Amino acid sequence: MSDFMLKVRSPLDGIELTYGDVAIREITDRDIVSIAIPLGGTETLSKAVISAYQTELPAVGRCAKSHVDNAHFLGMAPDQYFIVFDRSGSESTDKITSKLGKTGYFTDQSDSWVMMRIGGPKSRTALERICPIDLHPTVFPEESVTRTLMEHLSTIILSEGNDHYLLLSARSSAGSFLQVLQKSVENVL
Amino acid sequence: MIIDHPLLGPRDVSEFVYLGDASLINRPDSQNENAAKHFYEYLYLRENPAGEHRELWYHEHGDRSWLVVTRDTLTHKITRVELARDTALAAGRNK
Amino acid sequence: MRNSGFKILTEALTGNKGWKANWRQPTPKSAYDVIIVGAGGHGLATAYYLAKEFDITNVAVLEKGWIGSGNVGRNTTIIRSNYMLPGNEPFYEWSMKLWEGLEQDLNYNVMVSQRGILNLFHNDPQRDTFIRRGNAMRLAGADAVLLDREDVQKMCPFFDFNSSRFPIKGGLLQPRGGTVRHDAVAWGYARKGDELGVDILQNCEVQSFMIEGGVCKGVETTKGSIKAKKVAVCVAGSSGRVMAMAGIRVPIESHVMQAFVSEALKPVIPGVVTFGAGHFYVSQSDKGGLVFGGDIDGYNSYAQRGNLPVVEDVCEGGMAIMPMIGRARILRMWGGTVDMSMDGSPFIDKTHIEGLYFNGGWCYGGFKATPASGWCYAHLLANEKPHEVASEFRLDRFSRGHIIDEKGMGAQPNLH
Amino acid sequence: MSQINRISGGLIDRDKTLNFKFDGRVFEGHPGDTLASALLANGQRLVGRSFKYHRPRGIVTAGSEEPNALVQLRRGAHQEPNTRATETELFEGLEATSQNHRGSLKYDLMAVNDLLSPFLTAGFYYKTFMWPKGFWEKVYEPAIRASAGLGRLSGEPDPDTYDKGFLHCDILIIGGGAAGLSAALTAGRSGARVILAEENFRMGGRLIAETLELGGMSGTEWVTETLAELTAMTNLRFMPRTTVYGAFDHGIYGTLERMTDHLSSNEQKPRQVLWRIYSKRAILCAGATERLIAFGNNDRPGVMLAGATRAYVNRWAVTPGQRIAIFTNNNDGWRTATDLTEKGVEVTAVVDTRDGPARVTPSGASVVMGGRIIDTKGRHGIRSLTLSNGQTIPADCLAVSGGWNPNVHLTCHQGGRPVWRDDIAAFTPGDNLPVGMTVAGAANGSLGLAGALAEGGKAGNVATQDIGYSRSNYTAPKTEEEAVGISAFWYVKESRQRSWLDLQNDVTIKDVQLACQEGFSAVEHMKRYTTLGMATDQGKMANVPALAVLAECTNKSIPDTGTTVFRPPYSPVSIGAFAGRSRGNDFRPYRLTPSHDWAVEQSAVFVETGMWLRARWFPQPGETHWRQHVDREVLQTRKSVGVCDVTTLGKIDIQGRDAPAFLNSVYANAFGKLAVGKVRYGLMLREDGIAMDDGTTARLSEKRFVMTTTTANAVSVFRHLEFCRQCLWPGMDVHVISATEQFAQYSVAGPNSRRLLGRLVDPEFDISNEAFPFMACAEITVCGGTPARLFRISFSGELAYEIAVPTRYGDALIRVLIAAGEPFDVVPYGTEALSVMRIEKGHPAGGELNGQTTAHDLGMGRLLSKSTDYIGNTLRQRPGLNFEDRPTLMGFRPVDRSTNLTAGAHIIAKGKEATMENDEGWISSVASSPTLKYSIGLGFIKRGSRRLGDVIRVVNPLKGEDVEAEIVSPHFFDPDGERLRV
Repeated sequence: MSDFMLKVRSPLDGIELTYGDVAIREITDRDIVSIAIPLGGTETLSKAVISAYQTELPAVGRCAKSHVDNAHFLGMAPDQYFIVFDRSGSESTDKITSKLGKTGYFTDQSDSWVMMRIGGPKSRTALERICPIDLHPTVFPEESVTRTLMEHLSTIILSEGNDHYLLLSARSSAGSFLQVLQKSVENVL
Repeated sequence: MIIDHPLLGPRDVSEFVYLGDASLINRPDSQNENAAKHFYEYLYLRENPAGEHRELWYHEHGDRSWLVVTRDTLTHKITRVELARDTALAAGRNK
Repeated sequence: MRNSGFKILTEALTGNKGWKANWRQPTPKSAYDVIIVGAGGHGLATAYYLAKEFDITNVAVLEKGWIGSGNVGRNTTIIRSNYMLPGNEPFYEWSMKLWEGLEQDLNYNVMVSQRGILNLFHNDPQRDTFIRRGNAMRLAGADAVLLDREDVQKMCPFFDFNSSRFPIKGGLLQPRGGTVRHDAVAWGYARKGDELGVDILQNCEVQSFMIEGGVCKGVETTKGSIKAKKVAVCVAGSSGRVMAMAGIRVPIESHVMQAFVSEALKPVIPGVVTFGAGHFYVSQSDKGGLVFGGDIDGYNSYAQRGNLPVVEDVCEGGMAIMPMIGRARILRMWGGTVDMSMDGSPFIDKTHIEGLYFNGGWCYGGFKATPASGWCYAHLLANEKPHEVASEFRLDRFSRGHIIDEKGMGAQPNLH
Repeated sequence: MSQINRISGGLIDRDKTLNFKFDGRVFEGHPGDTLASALLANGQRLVGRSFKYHRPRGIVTAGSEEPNALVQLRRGAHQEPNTRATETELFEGLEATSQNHRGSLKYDLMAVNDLLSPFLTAGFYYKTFMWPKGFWEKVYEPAIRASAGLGRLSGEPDPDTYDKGFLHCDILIIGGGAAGLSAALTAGRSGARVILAEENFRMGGRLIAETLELGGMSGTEWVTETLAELTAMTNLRFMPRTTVYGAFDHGIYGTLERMTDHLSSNEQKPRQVLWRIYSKRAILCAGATERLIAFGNNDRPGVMLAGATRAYVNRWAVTPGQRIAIFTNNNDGWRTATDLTEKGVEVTAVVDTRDGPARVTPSGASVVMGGRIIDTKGRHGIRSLTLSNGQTIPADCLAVSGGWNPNVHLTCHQGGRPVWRDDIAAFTPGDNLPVGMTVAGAANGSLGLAGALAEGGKAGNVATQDIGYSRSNYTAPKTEEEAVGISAFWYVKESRQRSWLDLQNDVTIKDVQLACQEGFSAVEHMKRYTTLGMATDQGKMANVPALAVLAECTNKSIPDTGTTVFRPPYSPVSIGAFAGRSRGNDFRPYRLTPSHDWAVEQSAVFVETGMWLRARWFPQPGETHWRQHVDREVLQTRKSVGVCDVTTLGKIDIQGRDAPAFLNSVYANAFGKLAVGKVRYGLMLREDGIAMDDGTTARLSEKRFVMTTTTANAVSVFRHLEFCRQCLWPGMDVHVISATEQFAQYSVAGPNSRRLLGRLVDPEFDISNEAFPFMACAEITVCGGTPARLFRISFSGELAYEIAVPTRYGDALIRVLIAAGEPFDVVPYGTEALSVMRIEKGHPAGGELNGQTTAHDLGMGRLLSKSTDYIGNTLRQRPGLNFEDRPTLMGFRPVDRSTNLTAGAHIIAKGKEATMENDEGWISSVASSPTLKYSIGLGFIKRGSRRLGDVIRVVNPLKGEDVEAEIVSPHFFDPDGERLRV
């Protein structure tokens, strides 16, 4: 047995910030796995997802929720989904393999991103300063998801409804991304 | 500019990276006896019309799709946007 | 009519009534020895050198609009010869030498202002590339000086040396680089060419080439057909369109390049400065405007206008190195069509059609090349062989693999 | 006395007084004032000097077209040059100074230029300053430069912040005057998402500057009532102090909102916000700009636009003078007379260029129909006017109305060309408008109020219906329509004095005529030769009259002479706003490695590599020079073991049935037969045959590989792979996804690296040389079950590994590696030591893979796959990439081992002159090798491989270096790779 232990660190050490009625919080208890569809394997994967998660795979740009592991399937690209789910003891891809078998190509993305939630009445006004996507609820309703560019950072944004958004940005630039978010909120308060 | 992504709707051009003439999809057969000439023309003599142009854009800060965009180089008006993969398959590039 | 201080004095005292038109407005002859298509800087320079250096004066320069209405009329006026590759550097250095004598040569003050061009570097690999380039310049007889951070600080104390994301480590300075009053270049060449007998035909658009049996015998224009022994195309920005009329595809894409000028400010910037960790270069005009630009927009376009992402990117670069310009305002922005070649280098060459010649592909660096381009094109037209400093600017270089790619970007025009 | 010109009424808050300074003098004004209105209220007529002749100048307009009243606003680092007093909202403590004079504003030494004006005609500088050669740069130009420019930058970093933003709407309405408000009513009532942007701080446009009645209300009352309805709409966003400066492709409008410019202090909030507004439709209601008539000395302080005069009187309760004369070629001048008289201001004369009866006769005023003003008197402000009939009229202000130019600027931004309308003597929007744009009101040439109200309302309805909303009810309020009645009149021919067209750049009628005489008769030539229209006002007032003068010179009509098109921005926009937050440390994001915090704790010195910050070296106490850090790190690694964070290398997860075939096609060397559990070096070419990138690719399972790329090319290689996958071989079952951020990856190098790792790797994994040889890879666990990947690869030339763990363990792993390495005196090493070791081993990196070199140039010709097609295989065979003389990669070492080589130096044969003809190559990378104890270099030299042992010169003219060096193998250290395999 090794004499050494490896401790886990999240990108922003689980930061939580509140500005008036806008709150920013790092989410640290969710895993992300990319699922790529093997050529010609859409149906097989789709069936596996329905049987394991009781949900249909979403269209690109949409999110489908499952009560199993509190999983969210994000339609990222024509042949790719992200599944975001509650972290458990086992390795993330093992967990997905245990559910979906070999119906997709799985890649762990849990450590590739910093995951932030921004919420509160002025959160959309704050995001207006950095997000080129129209976040108006008629255009980007709850469970819409997409990747875009915010202040030079490629960022995935998911509408959780009611002025709440989940943001995923590259882990290595998590500090810069946090500053971007903070500045946006400060500038509109 | 705004590119109306076939799956994601209108998106700002700053999310995309430009490559150029969509005929870059039509990579020549290297086994052809005139391969050198074909590759030269393929890579260097690209379409450059003053008018409608079919061109490749990559949605780098989006869904990572390569798109074939039909755009007028005089007015920048975009009339068609397709997934390049579909275009390539339609052109018979399935291996 | 010679320009001189005395002439100005006498004219001033007599109500400035004696100034004459700088060029005639001739009607086209039916035939010329040489027709140059395009009265931009390069075309007018070609005509001038044909007449002056090669005694070919039966020359017409055809222009679809007004002279100098192309890229010589909208650029950031920079001259420099800070190239690296043997195919380029001697050519641009020779151009620099021609600039240095141009005012006396033309009897016209085009305001060649050699206040220096400083390329900043921000890391060691960049420095090493600049050293390679600076040494290539020195080997070719040009001037180049490597500056360290302290040298740069003395020269431009207003740079952001403290909080910048990519700290300035030094720069490569070409003291002889600088700026030239761009419009005046077209006017000076036109005036002198006209004096030597060249016909400048404005509002005369070429509609087709007369090509018979593989030989080009003239052009059809909006002012009728005009014959010529040689037709020399020189229409950077429209190269693809014009050469298509001759059935020739050229390895060029047309892109939009934006440039910007600020409101007039008291002098602050010593020469030309370029940022090495983003897209920004700037100089200050004699009127006080900051003249600056950056990268091309990056997509094929003939629309002569750009879009916001590049505007913002350029200004970000500006603020990154000189945050004092934040409160200066952009007065005007414009976009010109530039010929982007497949390796970032130009062409001065014959075509496979006898009697038809091509000059183009200058990317966004054509202005500084104007004198040498004119001279070398005239040389090619007069002698049927390339001038030694322009011998690599061949149309067939890609099929032969003799690429002149200063930046190492490959066959992707928007990256040069 | 304070505010001597303040009169009754107006939209100012008299209950509050604001103090401000102009040129050091203290003045008072009120909220609602602009700097211009407050200066006028205090009787300050002289406010600046012109550009060329340094003529005294006063306020001419009441808006963004102002050419004269440009001031330096605020102080110190906050100072803002060329700020229009007419747009500057007054705030408590405002400080402004006048510009462009030497000595005081009143006694400007540079005014001598005015006396020299016969010599300083249009384009004079092109004709002189050429003798003697060399004097231009040393004498003339510096003198000219010294007097260039108007305002002054502080020279200090702009202390304010800026922000950007993105707004989306169905309909963008540009301009909040009569037309814009009407459009907002119909568009807003339909339920569409509407943005109403108004340049001024107060909505209403001319409605609040005139005394017109509509619907039985005053203009101001109607505006108030309308705003009440509009502000109640949740679907409408109001944006005062917001200039739409440009119309860009596909309905995108560049917009600047001034957030805190009108406040004494911005309280750390952004000064301005640059919005990108995405609209489905846009309605341009930008109004019109009045223009002057040119006549002798028409540039003196006190000469003002008639419409501006009314605005000052009606909106700001300020009279620009005590005795005002009027000069007009249309009915607007008469309206000015009426408004002034009603406010009790003395009107001394109304001079109308038209014949016919006087419309009204203000008491005590001379009315001259068919009249011409030929001159004005008064050095620092007019005192009187002289008419062509010899009459002299006393006046301290002259209100001039030369007709109105519709503000068509934005209609031109995408190639639209305005068309001439004789009836209003002005250009109006042509076709080819930006997609989705319509124009209403004065901007459309409908100069009357009724037209503006009706067109605006209609435009709102049309736009909403266009995009699927229903029409809303709207009846334009009734108003008294009055025709403009303009009779084009551009300049007074009888004037013998200079008559100004472009006030700021000092372009006169004579300059335009001279340009024409000299052959510059094309509009663009004239403008460029005279500089007309190139000042900060962009010729908003000057362009059309100049065109009229030019038309006369060339005997053409105005439309035949040309038109005047506008480019963005509509009015100047600060560079800071365009940059937004991207400046200083925020210019670009920082990417930090997993060991960053730990490295900071070790006092590491960092270096920017792309967006990344990487540890360059780790200084130790007692070391004074970076070479000491680097030498120690290299020697200790080679002696025992070193650790380096290599996370920044791109990592791409490649999966699929066709992954091997895919790799075979994107790499120039064969990959199809790479065994599971093995790693191979890969060289990738561009299609043109030039080396693109290199790295190692490991096969983790039958269908899964992990590719590494260089740090610099991680993004472009990934894009390239996606291109290959989607566009070239869409039938392949292969997927790529970036895993760069997923793993923290450390190189553990040196003879003791295995022993170090042995303390971490869980015992069930055998990493002995036999079980895990050079170029092996495996998925393992470390430290009691943490998943990891282990690769036995080496960049340093030592027995070495790269170990990768999910990034969440990255911080912990570096600490563990250092702790576990303690018995071996492990050393962390930075990028510099990494680079030294790779040069000692002759591995190519950025200096060699520079986009100009081929596999052959890099000495990797033998690596190329022979059997398969791959990217670059055809075009790499072109003769120009294979001729004998091409420089190839070799090693170099100085003959005199105590001398140093310099990267970037060139190679010249001994005895030859250092010229470009004799140039044989260059040095691409150098290192001071602590292992070999002398300077070594990699470089490219013609026929390199056949010149082993030759001595050449490495010259560096930039530094005056000329060093003899020997050509050697690039593999300086352990050329047979024995240390890798132990």
